[in-house]
Amino acid sequence: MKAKIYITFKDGVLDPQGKAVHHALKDLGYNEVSGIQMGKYLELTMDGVSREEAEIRVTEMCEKLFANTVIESYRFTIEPEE
Amino acid sequence: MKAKIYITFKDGVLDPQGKAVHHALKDLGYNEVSGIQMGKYLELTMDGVSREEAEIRVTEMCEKLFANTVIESYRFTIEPEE
Amino acid sequence: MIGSNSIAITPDIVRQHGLTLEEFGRIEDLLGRELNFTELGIFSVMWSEHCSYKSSRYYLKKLPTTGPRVLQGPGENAGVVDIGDGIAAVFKIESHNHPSFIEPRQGAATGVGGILRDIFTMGARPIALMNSLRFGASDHPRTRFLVNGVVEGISNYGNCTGVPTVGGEIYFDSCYNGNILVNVFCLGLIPSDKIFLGNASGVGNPVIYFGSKTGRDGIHGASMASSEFDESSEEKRPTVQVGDPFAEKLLIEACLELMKEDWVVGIQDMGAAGLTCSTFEMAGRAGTGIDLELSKVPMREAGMTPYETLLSESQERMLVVVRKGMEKEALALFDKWDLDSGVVGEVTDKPVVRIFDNGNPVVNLPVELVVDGALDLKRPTKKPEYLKEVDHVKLDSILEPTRGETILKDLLASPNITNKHWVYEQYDSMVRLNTLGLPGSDAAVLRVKGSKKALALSVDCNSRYCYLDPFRGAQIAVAECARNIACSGGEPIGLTNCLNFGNPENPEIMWQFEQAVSGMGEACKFFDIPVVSGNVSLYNETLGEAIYPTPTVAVVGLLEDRSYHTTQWFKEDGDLIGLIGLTMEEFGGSEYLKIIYDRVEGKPPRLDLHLAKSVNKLCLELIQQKLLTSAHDCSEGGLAIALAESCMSHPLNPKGATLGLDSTVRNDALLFGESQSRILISLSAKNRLAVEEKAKAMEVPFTVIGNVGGDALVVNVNGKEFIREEISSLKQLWLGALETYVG
Amino acid sequence: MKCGVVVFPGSNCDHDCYHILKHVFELDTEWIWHKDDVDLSGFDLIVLPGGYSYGDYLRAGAIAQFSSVMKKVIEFANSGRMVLGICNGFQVLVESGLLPGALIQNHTQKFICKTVSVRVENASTPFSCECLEKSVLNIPIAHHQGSYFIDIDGLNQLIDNEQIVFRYSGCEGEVTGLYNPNGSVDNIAGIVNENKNVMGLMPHPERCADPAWPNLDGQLIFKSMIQSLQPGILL
Ligand SMILES: Nc1ncnc2c1ncn2[C@@H]1O[C@H](COP(=O)(O)OP(=O)(O)O)[C@@H](O)[C@H]1O
Ligand SMILES: [Mg+2]
Repeated sequence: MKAKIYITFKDGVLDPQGKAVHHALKDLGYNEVSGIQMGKYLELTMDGVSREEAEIRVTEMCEKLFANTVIESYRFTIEPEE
Repeated sequence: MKAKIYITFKDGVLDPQGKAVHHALKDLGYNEVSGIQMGKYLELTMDGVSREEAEIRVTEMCEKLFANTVIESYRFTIEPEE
Repeated sequence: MIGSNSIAITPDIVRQHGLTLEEFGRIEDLLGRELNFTELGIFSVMWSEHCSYKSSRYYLKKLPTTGPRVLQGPGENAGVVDIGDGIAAVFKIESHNHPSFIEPRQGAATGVGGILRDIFTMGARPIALMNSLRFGASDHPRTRFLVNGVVEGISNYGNCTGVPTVGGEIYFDSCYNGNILVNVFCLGLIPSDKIFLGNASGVGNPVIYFGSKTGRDGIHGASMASSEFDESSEEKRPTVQVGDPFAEKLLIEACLELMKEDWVVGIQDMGAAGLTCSTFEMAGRAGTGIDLELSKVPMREAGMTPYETLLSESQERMLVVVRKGMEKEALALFDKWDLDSGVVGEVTDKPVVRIFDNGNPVVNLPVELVVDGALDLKRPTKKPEYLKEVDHVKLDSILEPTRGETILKDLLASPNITNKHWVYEQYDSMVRLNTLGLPGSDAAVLRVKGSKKALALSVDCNSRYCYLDPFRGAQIAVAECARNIACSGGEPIGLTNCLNFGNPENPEIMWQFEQAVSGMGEACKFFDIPVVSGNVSLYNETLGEAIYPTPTVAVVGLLEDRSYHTTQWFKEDGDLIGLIGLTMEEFGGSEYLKIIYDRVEGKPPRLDLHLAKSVNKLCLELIQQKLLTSAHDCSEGGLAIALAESCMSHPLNPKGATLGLDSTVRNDALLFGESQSRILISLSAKNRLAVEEKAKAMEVPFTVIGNVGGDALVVNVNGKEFIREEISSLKQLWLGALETYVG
Repeated sequence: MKCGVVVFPGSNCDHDCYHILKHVFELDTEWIWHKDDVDLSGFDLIVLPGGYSYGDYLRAGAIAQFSSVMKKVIEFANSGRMVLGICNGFQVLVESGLLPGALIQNHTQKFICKTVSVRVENASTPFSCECLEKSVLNIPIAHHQGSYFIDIDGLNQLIDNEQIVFRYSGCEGEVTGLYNPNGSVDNIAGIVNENKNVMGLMPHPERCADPAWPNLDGQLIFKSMIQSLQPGILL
């Protein structure tokens, strides 16, 4: 299975990186960009697990390790490997 | 328009963070994970541009700023905002 | 959305705001009318323990706060001490305990941000950071996560702002399992005639906001810091703020540039209780009022209520009052540094703060009631029951060892004694080219550019001693800090403290607090060290388990000449090793008892203040006369650990040593006991006589106990070999242990 | 000779570089503010200092490459004049393409601040001509993204053109993995461009060039630059 995980700051939490990058985009003339959020992206390859198992395991990993749930939220998709 | 951008290390570039996370996963007993890639994830909100324009602009931003193409590759999707 | 003024105020809501019904009644009586919801929020933060010091203020009056060098004592953002040559040192220590427990990385980072702002708010360029950290037992399941997060948070924030982290301490004990301590110290330099204060003076002067935008961050942070943890703290989580060290760096540079102008009237950072606190305090200090228009505040999020805007603890924000007519210049300067800003208000005559939202009045409160109205609580005190159990060492089960190697190695590899390079190598300790004494010796030493002077900094507290006897424990903290300064070649000129205790509503905790403050006050008076700033952090407990009382002190010392700077490591083969001070048969509260026998008991070591002072004086004078090649304080682990450290800690060439001790005290007390007021020195043999004479003249005990050389540490006691161990194997243990616990 | 120290928002070793150039070597030295559209033709040496330009957000050095001053610095470098990038300055140089490769996170995942040994691999560049070939210098490092990466072809080119100036080593000059603090390819600590007028290095020579400290190894790098720009002045 392949899990794709996206981690971003929760709504209302300051995203200092996003702020600085937005600033840079404006300086470069990309004024059409009105908002930006920066986050982390993870791709996991998992062997010998069903989709259901993978879902449970990935949720656990996100809670324990990948996301800092105090300030970040996560979502993920799980697909069989191509 | 909403652009979602994924930036990951190219093959052959050692991803130190991914490696460390993989290690941590093993320590926690997630042995089913056989591979991991860590990257960055950006969400841009863009105003007053068509999908085609957005595509051109986002490609530019990625080439110039978001990705260091010496070590990273990028891909993105563009969708109208919900 | 929190805090519409249409919400009715019920007793429950009052309590949720951390106010007692009594306090609430007093406010409404004095005000002569009902409070609205926004105003309740203001009292909630301003009368919280964190801002009002209502439990502690009475006791803090016992600390000596004046002296010929003191330019600014407690009460301002930081204390200021004159170091001569037209230069003053500005410093303070602060806690960020609760946020760091919830989110270690951001909690610690924003702690650094806060203390930096306290320093540059006064016009000083921050030149050094230190931190004092307390974590739970090294094998507690959360410790590794918390240590890594906290250290990374401090590292990232300090390094990014370009202020070196030059020292600190880190301890592990199960009493911190549910409540870690993160205390951060900052020191800055300032021309002694250009100190900026947080005063909103001059009726009609504009009040300007600058820095980052305001979002819904940390609303209620200050009241969170004032209540103990329980399971529901989980719910308070989103109130943790994310720090932006890059914004802080810009803020530092913008502020320092701003303060070169003669039209800056008063300035204050927005820390705990945000815009509310800075507005009321600035008016309070100047005896003026302020009219504030919230729609002018730069906002990160849409639709924030006045309540939210006023209580937000978004980071990296400042408030400044400038002379009328200079608004444009000020805003242009902030623009240059890419900071958000806006003229948000005006200084008024009547000592009242009036706050408007798009012209609609939302708050109208007398400054004094908000800032100074909370009554000092003289909380009851009671000597704790636990002391009866622990106040003596049951020596019968502790046999005098015949060899010392195993104990030495166990101690060297124990979490509290082992080398801390895993921590301090994550900090940029050198940036700005002032750090003469890097982490890894007793005190950090920084040169003062533009003079031949240098400053020495040390932070200390042995909380196990404080648990066993808070009065003596606090005295020892001051004495140890002063000794570290002396070993590095300096003389103490000022002190700041961070008083970390449990729930003050518990009389036993209040007793610890009273005792510790009294002990600290007495020691400071005796050593002549004024307390110029500080911080109180109460409610450090989880589910009724309080931490050990931890009155952390940081002492700033002055080296009249930077060439006095002395390090702890042995330097030359053939040098003599000497011990200043007296060793007694004492085990109480020692690392030896804890590590080898897992016991926390006994009285902490005796402290004779008079002797402590003369030991420091002797050491300093010997250093100034260039008679010493090294000096190292004996602290946790006693003489053996001090010896091993002096052997191992040379950055390039570790040295061996051979000691011959004659003594009547038990050999474990002699080598691992923690008798106070001892300094281990090394000197060239040709200086022996001079040193001995000087010690005699000053009536300070001094003995030559061995010499430097070889590849091993060899200790003979009364003619019998007690320790023989290769330095290289000791060093390997000592350098590697911390990583095995937390890496 | 005239030196310029660039100040990006977030630079923090700018003062240190300025101090060494101006007060230790008594060179004519000026600040260059990143927003200024300044004429660099009067300068002989431009230093991009260490620090966290633009917070190092996104990637260290990524945003700085677009500041107005960098356009000028790129022209300056392309005209053959000397540019030195230290730490964050090195990151800016690789991001802006003046030097090959990239700098990624240390393999330890942690910021590292300590003094390390580096071996002089090429003592014939204008930045190293005062050093002895294969001698060892002790210089502090202080970085989080200092692991130098380049692909194998790129590495071979660096080697063939003698562009590697410093490698991390033991104190006897042993270049092995044991002495690689951050995971850099081939222990690379500092490189020059093909033309040898632009150098980037992760160690901070300005941190060991002030006589207030016993270690003055960093002075050799400053002396080399001075020697190449103004032969004879140091005699
Ligand atoms: N948290 C920390 N941050 C920075 N430096 C630290 C930290 N903990 C310890 N150090 C440094 O490690 C050295 C040894 O510390 P410590 O064992 O507490 O010494 P001492 O017993 O002399 O007080 C000191 O130079 C100190 O500054
Ligand atoms: Mg000490």
